[in-house]
Amino acid sequence: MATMVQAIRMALHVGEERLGVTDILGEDVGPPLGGVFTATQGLRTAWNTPLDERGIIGAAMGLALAGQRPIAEIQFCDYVYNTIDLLKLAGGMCWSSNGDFNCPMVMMTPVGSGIHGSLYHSHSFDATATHLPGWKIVMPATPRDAYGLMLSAIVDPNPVMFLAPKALMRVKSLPGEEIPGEPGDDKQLAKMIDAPLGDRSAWRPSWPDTPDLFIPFGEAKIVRAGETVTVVTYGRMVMECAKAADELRAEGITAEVIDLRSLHPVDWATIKKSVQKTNRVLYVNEETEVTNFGEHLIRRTVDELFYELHAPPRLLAGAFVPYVGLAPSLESASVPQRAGIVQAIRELAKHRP
Amino acid sequence: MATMVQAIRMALHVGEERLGVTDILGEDVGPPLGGVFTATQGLRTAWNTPLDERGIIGAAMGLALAGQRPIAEIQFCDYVYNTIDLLKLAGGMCWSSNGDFNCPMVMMTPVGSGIHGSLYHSHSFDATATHLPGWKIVMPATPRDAYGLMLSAIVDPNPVMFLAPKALMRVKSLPGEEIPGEPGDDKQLAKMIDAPLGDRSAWRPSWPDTPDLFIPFGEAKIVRAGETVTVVTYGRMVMECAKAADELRAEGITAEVIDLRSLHPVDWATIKKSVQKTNRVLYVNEETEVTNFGEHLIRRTVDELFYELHAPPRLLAGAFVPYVGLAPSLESASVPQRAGIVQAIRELAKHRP
Amino acid sequence: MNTSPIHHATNGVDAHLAPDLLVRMHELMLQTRLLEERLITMIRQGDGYFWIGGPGEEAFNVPLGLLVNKGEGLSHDYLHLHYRSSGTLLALGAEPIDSLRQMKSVKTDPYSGGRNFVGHYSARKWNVVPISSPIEVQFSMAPGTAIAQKRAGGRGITIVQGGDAGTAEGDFATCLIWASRPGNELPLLMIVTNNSYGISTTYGTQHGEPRISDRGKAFGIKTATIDGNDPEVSYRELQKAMEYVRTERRPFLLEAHVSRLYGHSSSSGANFVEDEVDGLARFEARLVERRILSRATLDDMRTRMTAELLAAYQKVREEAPPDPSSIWDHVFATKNVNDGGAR
Amino acid sequence: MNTSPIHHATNGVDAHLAPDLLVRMHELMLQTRLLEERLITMIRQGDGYFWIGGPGEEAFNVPLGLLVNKGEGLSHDYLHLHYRSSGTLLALGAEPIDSLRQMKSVKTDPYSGGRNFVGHYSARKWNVVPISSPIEVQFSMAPGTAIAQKRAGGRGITIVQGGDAGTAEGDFATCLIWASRPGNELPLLMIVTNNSYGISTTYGTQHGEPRISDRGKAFGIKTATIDGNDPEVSYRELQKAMEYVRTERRPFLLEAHVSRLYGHSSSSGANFVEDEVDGLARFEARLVERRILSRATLDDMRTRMTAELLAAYQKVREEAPPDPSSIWDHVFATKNVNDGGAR
Ligand SMILES: Cc1ncc(C[n+]2csc(CCOP(=O)(O)OP(=O)(O)O)c2C)c(N)n1
Ligand SMILES: Cc1ncc(C[n+]2csc(CCOP(=O)(O)OP(=O)(O)O)c2C)c(N)n1
Ligand SMILES: [Mg+2]
Ligand SMILES: [Mg+2]
Repeated sequence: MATMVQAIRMALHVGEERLGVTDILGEDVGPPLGGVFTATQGLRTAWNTPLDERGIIGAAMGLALAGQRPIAEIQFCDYVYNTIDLLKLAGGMCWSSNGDFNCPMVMMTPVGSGIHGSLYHSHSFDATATHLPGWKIVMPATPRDAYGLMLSAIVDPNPVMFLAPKALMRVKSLPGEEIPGEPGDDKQLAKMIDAPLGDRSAWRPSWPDTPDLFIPFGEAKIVRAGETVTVVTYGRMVMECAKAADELRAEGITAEVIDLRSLHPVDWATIKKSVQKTNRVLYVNEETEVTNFGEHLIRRTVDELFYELHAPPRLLAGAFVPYVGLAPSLESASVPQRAGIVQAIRELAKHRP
Repeated sequence: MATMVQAIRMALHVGEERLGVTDILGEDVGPPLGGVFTATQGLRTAWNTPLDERGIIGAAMGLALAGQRPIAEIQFCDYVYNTIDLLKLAGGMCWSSNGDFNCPMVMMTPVGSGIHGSLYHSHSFDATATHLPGWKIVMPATPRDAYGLMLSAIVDPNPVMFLAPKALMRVKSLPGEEIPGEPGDDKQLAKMIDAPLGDRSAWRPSWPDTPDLFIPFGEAKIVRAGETVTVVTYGRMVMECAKAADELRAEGITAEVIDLRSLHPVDWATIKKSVQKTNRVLYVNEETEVTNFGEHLIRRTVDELFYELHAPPRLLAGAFVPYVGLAPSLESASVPQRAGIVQAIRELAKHRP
Repeated sequence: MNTSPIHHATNGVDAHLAPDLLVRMHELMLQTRLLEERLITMIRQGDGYFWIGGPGEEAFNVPLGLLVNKGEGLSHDYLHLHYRSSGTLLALGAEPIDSLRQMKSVKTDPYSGGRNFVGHYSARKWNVVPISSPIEVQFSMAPGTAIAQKRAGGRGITIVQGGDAGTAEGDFATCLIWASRPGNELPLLMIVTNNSYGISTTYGTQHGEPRISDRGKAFGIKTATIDGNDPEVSYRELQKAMEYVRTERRPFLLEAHVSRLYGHSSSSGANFVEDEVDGLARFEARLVERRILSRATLDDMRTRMTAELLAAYQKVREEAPPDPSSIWDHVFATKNVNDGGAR
Repeated sequence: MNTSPIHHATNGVDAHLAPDLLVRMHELMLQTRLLEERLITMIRQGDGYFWIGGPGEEAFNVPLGLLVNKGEGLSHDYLHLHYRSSGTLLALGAEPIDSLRQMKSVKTDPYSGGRNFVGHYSARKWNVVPISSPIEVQFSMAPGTAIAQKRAGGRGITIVQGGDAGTAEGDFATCLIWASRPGNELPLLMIVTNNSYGISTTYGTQHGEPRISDRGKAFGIKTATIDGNDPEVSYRELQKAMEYVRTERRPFLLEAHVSRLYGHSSSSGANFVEDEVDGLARFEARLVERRILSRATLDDMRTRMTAELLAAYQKVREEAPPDPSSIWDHVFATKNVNDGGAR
């Protein structure tokens, strides 16, 4: 089964072979390294840039305006914050020119905590990102979704942010969630598409024949069906919420866990339907909790579903402190943990209006 | 009566004379111009920088670390978005060094729409700003508050953002809201502290003797007392909400309008008390509405006051489009207007659970 | 480089440009000036909210526009301009009335649909990418179009232009770095129109570099600093620089000294500044002296163009503002329009 | 400048540094190397999550630390460093055990309380401002401390240091611009330790400038490019550059070629790289040849320091992690600590 990082790599390969991708650019994305997470190994159009995030985003915008199909990587989302003005320009290009130009580029970047990343490899970006009009924003939680969302990102005529939960990069597909065409045997896949250690100058990947699989934006996925509480999440927290739901089943609490997969556009219909059934909703994400996208979803919830709620809608998110600290005691105190999610679902389930 | 821009100027003067301000730096803040809004005319420590926002914020951080008291101006908040990484560093300086250093600087910048500013002189910054831990954030709606909040910002040992609603720069104090010590006669004040047109090289301001007036952070102000609906707002929208409340009085609807004045820390106690009385709350601001600070306040509202609400809490904010357009027809369709506020309050007031 | 035939052909200091080219340049310079003056009148009369533009830069921007290989797609030149580029746009063939439309924020404004300030052009048919207000960001984007052109081969180049104060932004350095990557040098003409001011702040108080163009040298980028108030110098030097970039597929950094004849913008009053060189007046005197145009002809031209602009203004005044609901248009594109050009 | 007595005194190519200084430099270089090797061992044994550091830069960073006018406040030097600065810190007097503490993320880590990666120092008592991971931001902050020092007068200077790849960020250009404002030139020593790599990307593939130091020239900034693998060269050139900055109160840009002896970080394996110059080994051979130290003494030193580091490690292994609730500490300061130094 492919890992998420392999899935991204295969999608990028399909992108450059069949969907017109012209440039995969970023720091260390080209040979010899092929990306700090190996996401861009063996790709024909991947090239290394100077260490300059503004240059990377700017060049991608220019490429997009010139009819190319660039994919710009920011090595860690922690380093994207000097480019917000450019991201705003990209998101506003079509609007500001009244449709004269559009800006079809993909910005991909690893996000979130969970790899002992300390202050500058643990940031989430979804709060800042969702506040940028004109961008579509996706965040896969499985290899297959990563594959299919990346293909959709590539062909979209708009700027698309592909936020990859870094803690899930090495997580494998579950049975039934394979990428069509991937070899059944992990070792075989690794042999085909993972660059060898040491000298790679003569190495060439041999790509499995994976077909197009466009996962549309704005279609959430129900990861666990349930009746008691709705849990809406994305990225790394999907697995945590699913496991929390599994734990609670023994107590007779069934949580319906929704993986949004895309934040803009968001699949409000699926959330709404679920909340209308459960009457209780918990939003979970890793971002610091003040002015957080989960708070936007709470607003929509009270706007449209106020009288159907049997408990106040809740957000479980990152502590509002400047960074995630390195010591595990600090990281687990900053970022939602399984036990906290279980507890929050249980409280919602037990809540009596 | 002083205008807001005069009030800021007087506060900066007090800052440099009595409170240790060493540097007021930014584009065009020094002679001859003294700021694009005249906020820094005649100030001893104001100096012009290169056209480089990253340099301005960076230099201010360095000055703060070196024991100075800098006030950095970003000419328009629309141009602050290439410095978010530096703002994050400033906000995290004390935390990351575990208290070894702090970063006492003021970042002041004009925000909001209302001056026909088109795409790049109409931005709000409060959503992005309130998502930055470690910063205190204030936004005055009157000259007196601008004066008192600026003084508090100057003496705070933390980075403080002073967001000045640009549409209010020329609005004057209301009677009873004077800055202590300001001359009663507008013309006299202008003669004393406004630079003359034309050659100013020989001009020196003559400062009125205004005493210290520290308006503490985290203390909201009730601008209109009322019983029917709570309206929580800040900046330019305070006046709009107050006038909306006045309009509605004839219909027997009394809106309690709260001017937050500071967003971090926020005066939750005052909001809570009011909502517990009115059971209905409207949040109003100019920022684009997705992942908006008002949504954070709605989250707190449903967290703590869910069962005291007689109507869903509402947010009225800017349309989620990339920019505010120049044509008045576009601007008024993008930013909350008086009529919309009146309507929203009325709906909340009439809402029957 | 210096021995290439092209350089010889244009290098001779005495070689005057052909009279019809001079006449054409003058006509466009005058049209640009009168357009800007009409816009200033409009703002004074309340027919707009803000003016910014290029009076004082015509002697450089008009030659630039004339020399551009205009069109859509990679084989034509891409232009990343800023808010003083009216001369370039008129030389490309833009209609003056469309600038009045943008000033008046009417629905028919072809550059932004009434959304943006005047002078903020976007013209895909000529590869003019949307001009935006934030200073210097165009220097971070320009390498992108140039990379595409380097790959495509041919003679299409990327031209990026900004002011002197803006070179303090990191984006200017980004452009130098990205334009000169070994083996990936870009066909990119970087232009700084140096008017010695950023709003109220003089160049000399903030910049220790006597010539901005010298910043290219450490990178092995060819450079020149020229008198941009002289259209003949501008034309020849631009031609040389462009030819180098087109054929060598390497970057060039050109600094042109220009005037700022009506101050920074309407915010600073938009009054005529007496002590700056007026490149148009100087050029007209020269044309009269060389008997290429007569004073009478010049007067006629001015009268005719002024009348045309007045008529255009009267037309625009009747045009409708954009619909409020149009704020929702073009938040997202429904198809990719950028690759529609003939490549 | 070249005629100042200080420059003469240190300019002679044959003037060896005093033997006790050489011994002191060597001791600190060796200590730095052994510390980094201990940290690498720790990460291999699971006593930490990430290693990054300065093995290969000792020959430059130790002299730098020794030459700093250390202390708190404006009359001392401010240091804006990056994550390869262990040699500088040990030369300032930092305790090796404290680096082990930061590696182990224990509560007693004096630099960040178990929050940050190893090598991310903060030491107010020596004006070492917090080192952060984002590349090059220190170059935007450094002008701030230098402005304060320019105003204060005296001999205190600001020193900012970063890698070669990082000079592509706009912050590097910001520093050049801000350091050279006419009449406001800053007492700022800009250092680029050029190891020819940014992670996996070689300098030559991304940078058209043969010497990074040349970027200072357009700004009238004095520059030098030196062999940073030679501690004697480093010491002398740093001394010259610093003396210039201290007395002239103007900037200097110094590029030092250094090695990256264990690769980029633990992410790239942290294995010893055979084909880079080892400045420590070369220096030891020279000291033996000049009979300043014997092989036996060197072996003894190494054995002793290794034992000390092992003991320190065993101590740190027993120390407690930070309390979970400590995440709430120092989000806000309650008083200004920065102006507490004697000024
Ligand atoms: C990033 C940014 N900062 C500040 C401004 C405000 N501003 C508009 S024009 C200008 C001066 C620009 O000077 P220069 O680059 O020399 O161009 P000029 O206007 O002189 O042609 C400034 C500071 C802006 N538009 N963008
Ligand atoms: C702004 C930013 N972008 C990317 C990174 C990831 N990163 C860490 S070190 C590094 C390479 C730095 O190279 P250089 O500046 O030459 O310093 P060196 O590590 O070689 O000493 C990169 C890209 C980062 N830390 N910060
Ligand atoms: Mg200028
Ligand atoms: Mg390096």
